[in-house]
Amino acid sequence: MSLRVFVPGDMAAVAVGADRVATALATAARAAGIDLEVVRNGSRGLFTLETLVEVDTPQGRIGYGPVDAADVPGLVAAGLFEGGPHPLRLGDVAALPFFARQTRLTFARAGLTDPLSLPDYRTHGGLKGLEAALALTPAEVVARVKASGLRGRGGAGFPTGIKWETVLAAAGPHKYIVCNADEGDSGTFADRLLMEADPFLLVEGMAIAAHAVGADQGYVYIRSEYPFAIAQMQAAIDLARADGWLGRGFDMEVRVGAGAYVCGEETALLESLEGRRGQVRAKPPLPAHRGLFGRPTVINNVLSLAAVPFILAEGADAYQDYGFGRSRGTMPIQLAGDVVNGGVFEAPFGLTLGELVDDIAGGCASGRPVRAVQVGGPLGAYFPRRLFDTPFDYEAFTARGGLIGHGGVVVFNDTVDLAQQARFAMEFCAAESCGKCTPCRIGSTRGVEVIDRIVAGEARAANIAVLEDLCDTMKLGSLCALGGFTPYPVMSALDHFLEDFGGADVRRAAE
Amino acid sequence: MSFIQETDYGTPAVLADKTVTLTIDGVQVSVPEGTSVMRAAKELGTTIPKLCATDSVAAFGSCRLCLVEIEGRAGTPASCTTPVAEGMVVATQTPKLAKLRKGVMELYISDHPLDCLTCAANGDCELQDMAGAVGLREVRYGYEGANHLTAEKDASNPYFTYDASKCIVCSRCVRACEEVQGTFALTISGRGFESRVSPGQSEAFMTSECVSCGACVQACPTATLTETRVIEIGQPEHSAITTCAYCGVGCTFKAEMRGEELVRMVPWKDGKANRGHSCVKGRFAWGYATHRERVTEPMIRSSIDEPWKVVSWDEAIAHTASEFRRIQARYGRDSIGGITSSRCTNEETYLVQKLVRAAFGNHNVDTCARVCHSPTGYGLKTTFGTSAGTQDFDSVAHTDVMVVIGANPTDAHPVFASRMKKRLREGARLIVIDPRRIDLVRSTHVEADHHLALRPGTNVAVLTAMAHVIVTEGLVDETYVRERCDLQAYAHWAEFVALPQHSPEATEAVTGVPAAELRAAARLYATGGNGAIYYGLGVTEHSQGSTTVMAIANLAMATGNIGRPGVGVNPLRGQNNVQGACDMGSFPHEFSGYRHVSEDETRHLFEQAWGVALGAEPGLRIPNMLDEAVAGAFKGIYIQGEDILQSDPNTKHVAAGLAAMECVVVQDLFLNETANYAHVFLPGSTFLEKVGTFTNAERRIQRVRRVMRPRNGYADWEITQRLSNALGYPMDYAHPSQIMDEIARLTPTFAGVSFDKLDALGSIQWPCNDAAPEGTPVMHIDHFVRGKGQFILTEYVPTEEKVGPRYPLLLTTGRILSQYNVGAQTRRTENSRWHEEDVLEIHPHDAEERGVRDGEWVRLKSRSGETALRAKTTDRVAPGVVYTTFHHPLTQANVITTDYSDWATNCPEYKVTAVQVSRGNGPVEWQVEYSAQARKSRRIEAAE
Amino acid sequence: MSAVHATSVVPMANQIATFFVSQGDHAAAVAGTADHIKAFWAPVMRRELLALVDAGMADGLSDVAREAILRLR
Amino acid sequence: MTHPPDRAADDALDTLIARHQNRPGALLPLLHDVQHALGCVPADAVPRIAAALNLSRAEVHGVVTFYADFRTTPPARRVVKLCLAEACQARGCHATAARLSAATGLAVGETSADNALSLEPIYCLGLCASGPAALVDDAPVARLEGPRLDALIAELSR
Repeated sequence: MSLRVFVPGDMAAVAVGADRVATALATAARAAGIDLEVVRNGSRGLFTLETLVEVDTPQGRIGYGPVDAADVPGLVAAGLFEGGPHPLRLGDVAALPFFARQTRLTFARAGLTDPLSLPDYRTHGGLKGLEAALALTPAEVVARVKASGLRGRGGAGFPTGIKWETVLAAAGPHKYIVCNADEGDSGTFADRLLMEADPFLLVEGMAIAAHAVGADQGYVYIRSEYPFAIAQMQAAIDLARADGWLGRGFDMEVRVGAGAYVCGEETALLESLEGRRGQVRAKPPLPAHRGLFGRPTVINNVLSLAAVPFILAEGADAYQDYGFGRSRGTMPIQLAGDVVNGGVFEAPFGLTLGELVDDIAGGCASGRPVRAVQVGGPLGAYFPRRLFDTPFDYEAFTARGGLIGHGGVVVFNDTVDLAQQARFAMEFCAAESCGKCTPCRIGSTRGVEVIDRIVAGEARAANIAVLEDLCDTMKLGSLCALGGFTPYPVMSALDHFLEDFGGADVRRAAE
Repeated sequence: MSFIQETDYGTPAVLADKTVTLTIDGVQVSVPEGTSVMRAAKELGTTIPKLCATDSVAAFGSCRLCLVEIEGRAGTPASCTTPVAEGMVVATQTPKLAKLRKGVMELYISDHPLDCLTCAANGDCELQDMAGAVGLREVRYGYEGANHLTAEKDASNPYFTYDASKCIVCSRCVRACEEVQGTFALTISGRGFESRVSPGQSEAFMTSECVSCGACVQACPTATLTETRVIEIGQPEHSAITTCAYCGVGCTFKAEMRGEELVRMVPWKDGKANRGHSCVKGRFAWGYATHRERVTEPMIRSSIDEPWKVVSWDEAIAHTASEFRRIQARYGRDSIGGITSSRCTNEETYLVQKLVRAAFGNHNVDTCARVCHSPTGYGLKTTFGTSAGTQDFDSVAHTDVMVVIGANPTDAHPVFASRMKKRLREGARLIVIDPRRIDLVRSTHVEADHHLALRPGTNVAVLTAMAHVIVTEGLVDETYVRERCDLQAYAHWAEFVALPQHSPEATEAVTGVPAAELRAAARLYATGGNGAIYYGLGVTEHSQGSTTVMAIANLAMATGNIGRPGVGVNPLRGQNNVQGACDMGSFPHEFSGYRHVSEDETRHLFEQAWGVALGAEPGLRIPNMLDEAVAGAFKGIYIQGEDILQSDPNTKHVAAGLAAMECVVVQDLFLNETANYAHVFLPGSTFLEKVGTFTNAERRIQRVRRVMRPRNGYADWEITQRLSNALGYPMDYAHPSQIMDEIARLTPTFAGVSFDKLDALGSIQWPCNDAAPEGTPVMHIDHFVRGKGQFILTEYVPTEEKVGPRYPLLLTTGRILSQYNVGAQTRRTENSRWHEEDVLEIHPHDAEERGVRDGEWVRLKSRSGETALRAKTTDRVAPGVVYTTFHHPLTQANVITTDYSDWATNCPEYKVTAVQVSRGNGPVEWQVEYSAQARKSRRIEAAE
Repeated sequence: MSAVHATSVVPMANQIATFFVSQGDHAAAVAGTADHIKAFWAPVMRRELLALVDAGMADGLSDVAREAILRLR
Repeated sequence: MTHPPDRAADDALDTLIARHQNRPGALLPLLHDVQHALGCVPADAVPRIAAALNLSRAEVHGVVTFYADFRTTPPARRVVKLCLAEACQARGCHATAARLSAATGLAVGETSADNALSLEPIYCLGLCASGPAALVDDAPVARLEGPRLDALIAELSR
């Protein structure tokens, strides 16, 4: 039997040289006459460790990281293939505190398995959810998902089971399952990780959804910025079809976005899938009634669909037992920006922001103090340290003028200029606005201009008042969350970091 | 006259059985379920500010001015996209909403020129209105930021200008182009702040796919898309509702005026034929009314070689009367006749046929329907009992399978075509039976399920084969046939069509239609739900035109597709009042209401009313008149508003007939081609100058209202009346309504029609009488007018016009969107920019065989004559088939067409002519000579 | 009689006869043709066709059309 | 009229159209493949794409201009897409951008006159814990600072 080493094929690992590491290992093994099998697993999700090399040894799987190709000769010399000692040796990766403190329901297999090995998938509990679902009636499946308390992981937090119930009740010769894998929020990468590390899980989740509502076709809409995920999902779908659990009454395909953040909004995504400009549709009608190609459509985020197999396999209660308040189950939180431990941290809802930033993420990698944290992507508020007691939970964040969105936490050190971050929020909105509704189309551009005037010291107090009015207009008047939530980072910057706008007294002067 | 304002309800009306009651600003209102909050408010008289919403297109929700607060709902939903709900409590004006709306308006105006005072839309601008409505007083963003104020104007379209600097990107134009017109010529390019309305690929309107229907202009809430005429002369001050004088759709327009100057024609939302839509002709091509070539004074001459002499009306009328009386005295009572015009009103048409029957004392009256839809009259009367289409246009919204035979609606009936396309986009299926790949076969978001590209002249074989499939595959709606049709005739017919020689496989060699395709089409029509057949002159203008109409009727009866909304047999009428002209008794064998002159009771009724004796035998039809003229027995003719020289087949024969007459009287707007052979020219009036009614293809009688005085001094009916009086037969109508009253008295199907009722109801579809006081949208509902539906055997008889070595190709003719018939009107407008000359469509194979390249001159020759025009190579036509239009007198396509005609009605066989095409190098001798002769004939003697 | 008539009324009558022949037996065809001509032709045209028949100048006239026009004399 | 390369492009377009024509919502997949094959979506491909999918030219144009990915002219020979979104900002992407600009003479969003290099912004590659991140000729690069940035700059200036 050959010796197995695991070198992640994940985009983040490849971006730091994983391919070169894999090649170097193979070369070294050949030179040493070792029959080596290099498994390109998914990343375990702590990107600080990439490239993380793991070796199957009699004493278990031993990790080394972060490994650079240049480190390989030394590592081999130190006995890497036998799990030998080295400064980069991490031992049992799962036992590292970052992993040990997690509750991995959705990401249970991430980094452990060969993502495109169906036997591996089955060995690690794959397809149990689908098998359980197929033994139930559609209505029973829906009931179970409802009972689990699963809420949409895309940001809005709408109960998944209720969405499914609506589509199940809708009549129609065709229904669709659409997976929103247009993960465009900066600071989020859980969808990407899942699709790269465990693509069958998403296929399984969609197959369960299809059975639950009577859909015959599924689409995974992946942003073009994720080429690895696109390839991985395509391969997984082909394998699943060849294996026979896809393609019989339900089939699916990957569709690729084209550089439009707004297509993460579900109705814009549907427009895009239909081959049109990704402009937001007015609701009603809801996609559940008239969605893709005018048919009843379930549209769910990757993480929502990926949570479903566990619920079916282990029961609604098993899932429901985790969580906090109305936020049930686990949330894959993504720690990003200036952090020591950057990656996916799956845990039940309820940890405080401070725990996540200081404790789990380990503070700033730069060694500087944390000044602000943006939670929930470009539309999320900037939180100052004094709000770090906020528990990670949909309602708690909303209560403090924020949102958890897709679970991205971006940490900024004390060099950050929040006026510039506010400006960027408007600039990003202007760059990504679909152009349909007026507050977003014109307002975002005006927002950039007004902030520039404030920063330049032009009639600061008056212009801050204009900016506040503009934020109000955008928040209440916009058609979708892009224009509607862009004011959140802007207003939070004003509320908590007013000094960055030219002195703390400017606002008082305006009043 | 005052300026008529339409109410914009913001979102389209919803038809629903259930009614929902809600409270808006404390007032209860009940509206159909599915209605928007915005529309419900408008029903109450409450106007919610809006910019992107208008009731001609679906709600879009982009402008964010119409936001409201709803009790129990979070946020501020848009009232345009929010449907009403039972018990809903809505507030449309709150401090929060006021601030929000002002904030949105402030953003709009921050990227809009502040030139209201000099703007073409000043006073007619929704943006201006909304800025006022929300109380915007300042724009705190200043004007130094990003903007589009220097965007360039696109004035490429002759009728409207696109001023991008004034665009608020509400997408109303884009949506109107898509939803109303169905062309999809507009999009938004870019995104975010850079979103811009883009014709085609960000190009000029004229080079884009735009068909200049005006829907975008109509939808635009600002000055961005404005009629060039409004830019030039300013806003109108009064208006009148009237009916378009182009095709048989019969669109209602609001003519907007300044004094007697027409500023613009705006499609009228309550027009039941067009529902607020228009095409490039009706909307924009009315400039001919004031064209410099318009003749406004009567003229006479003793010979066609002489120049015209301008005379007084008295002299012209007296001269005409004396000539007619002289001819009758010398050649007999039957030696003169008249032609009524399908362009004129019902009242005028009625008067001309009355003139012929009562004052001329014969039945020698005919109308241009002779050359277009006379087979429809014969065929539908024989099978159903009424010489008219069975449905209203609204019916198409309930159609599941459309069959379009020998019609090209997107070019010839564009406004109705848009309604067809809308239904097709909703999922209705489509079968096209046409030798040519018309646009409906495949155009943006519309695709025919089956295109039976038959060889010209084989309609009957194809339709009988379809009947064969329906009968032999057991697809007949037997219950319907049993209850509604003559069973003996049905059995006879079923046996006939079931014969093996009528199978698609047997007829394939003749028709060129693959049998499998034909079978599939027949099955679809028979089993696809509500099946509606729409047809045009590609059905009637054949030697078997009447047989084809009856074959269509057979199919509809066999499948139970007559007598309810969504089905039927629907001729698409070519001219605005061709239905009316036929209704009014313009045919030589019929009085008004399609009653034969031999019916004693009817004849006695007219004799009594008119105080004259009337003959019991039919008079001459147009081709018979021309034959008799050539033979020397027919010597004088009164032609109102028709250019038979250009429009009728075999031009040389027509010319010979006219040349043989001693008194040809042409009453028209222009010195048309026929006038080259005329001795008296009586200037006519345009539809803008007269009062009366037109009847469209759906039997809808609609008012024509005067918006300016006749430039020639008289409406056409007044001229006819003067002529009649001069002939010694007194007529003393003071107003066209009195003529309609006489029509109603003498015509059972019009018994309930009057101007007063038309004004009250807007329009009326005949029959309108005691049994149907408000008219009849759908006919034959419980039983056929004739009693039992009559199946007729339809044996295919090939036309005698055959291809051979000398004339190996088949020519078929038709119409193009921008031009209209002989072009007398459209050629005198900017519409010629789209179609400057007739061209010959020829398949690339046929072209290559002849060494002909795209754009080159070719000679087109048949046994009747020869002409030359430019070639356009295209695979729209099949190999072996060539196609042209007949809009331009220089081409004179009818020099080529033959005198073969429909067996029953003499409707000419325009659609099949064997021709040869060869390379040419410019106009042929005949064309050069004709042009010279026409010039000579149009000379007018200088006034002394 | 001019040549115009021989080339118009004769083929016209034949066309009508052809249609009615396809509808049923000979007698019905003659009757149908005669009725149609009576209903739609001006008397002068009937007279011309009869004159052609009488003059032996209607060679191309079909049997049914001939019988029909003679019936209308 | 028909230079050999045009004919090859025409053939490629025909093949791609045939591959996608009958898929529901075919436009985006087709445009992606066209851009992949031809380097861009040229204006003269739009009428053919429109005709094949039974869309108007305007509709296709609207789609092409909406999405940042689609370009109407061929790309530079080398393209660096640098992530400028918040997580990379927090990790110093502006410093990286400044260094790249200084080294190449191009601001982010610019292309060199000889079409050799484009420096483009991109918003998030999902490498948010390893920023600054970029796509260099479509290959992902993370922690683009220090020696790795030095290496990239050296490579780009060759």
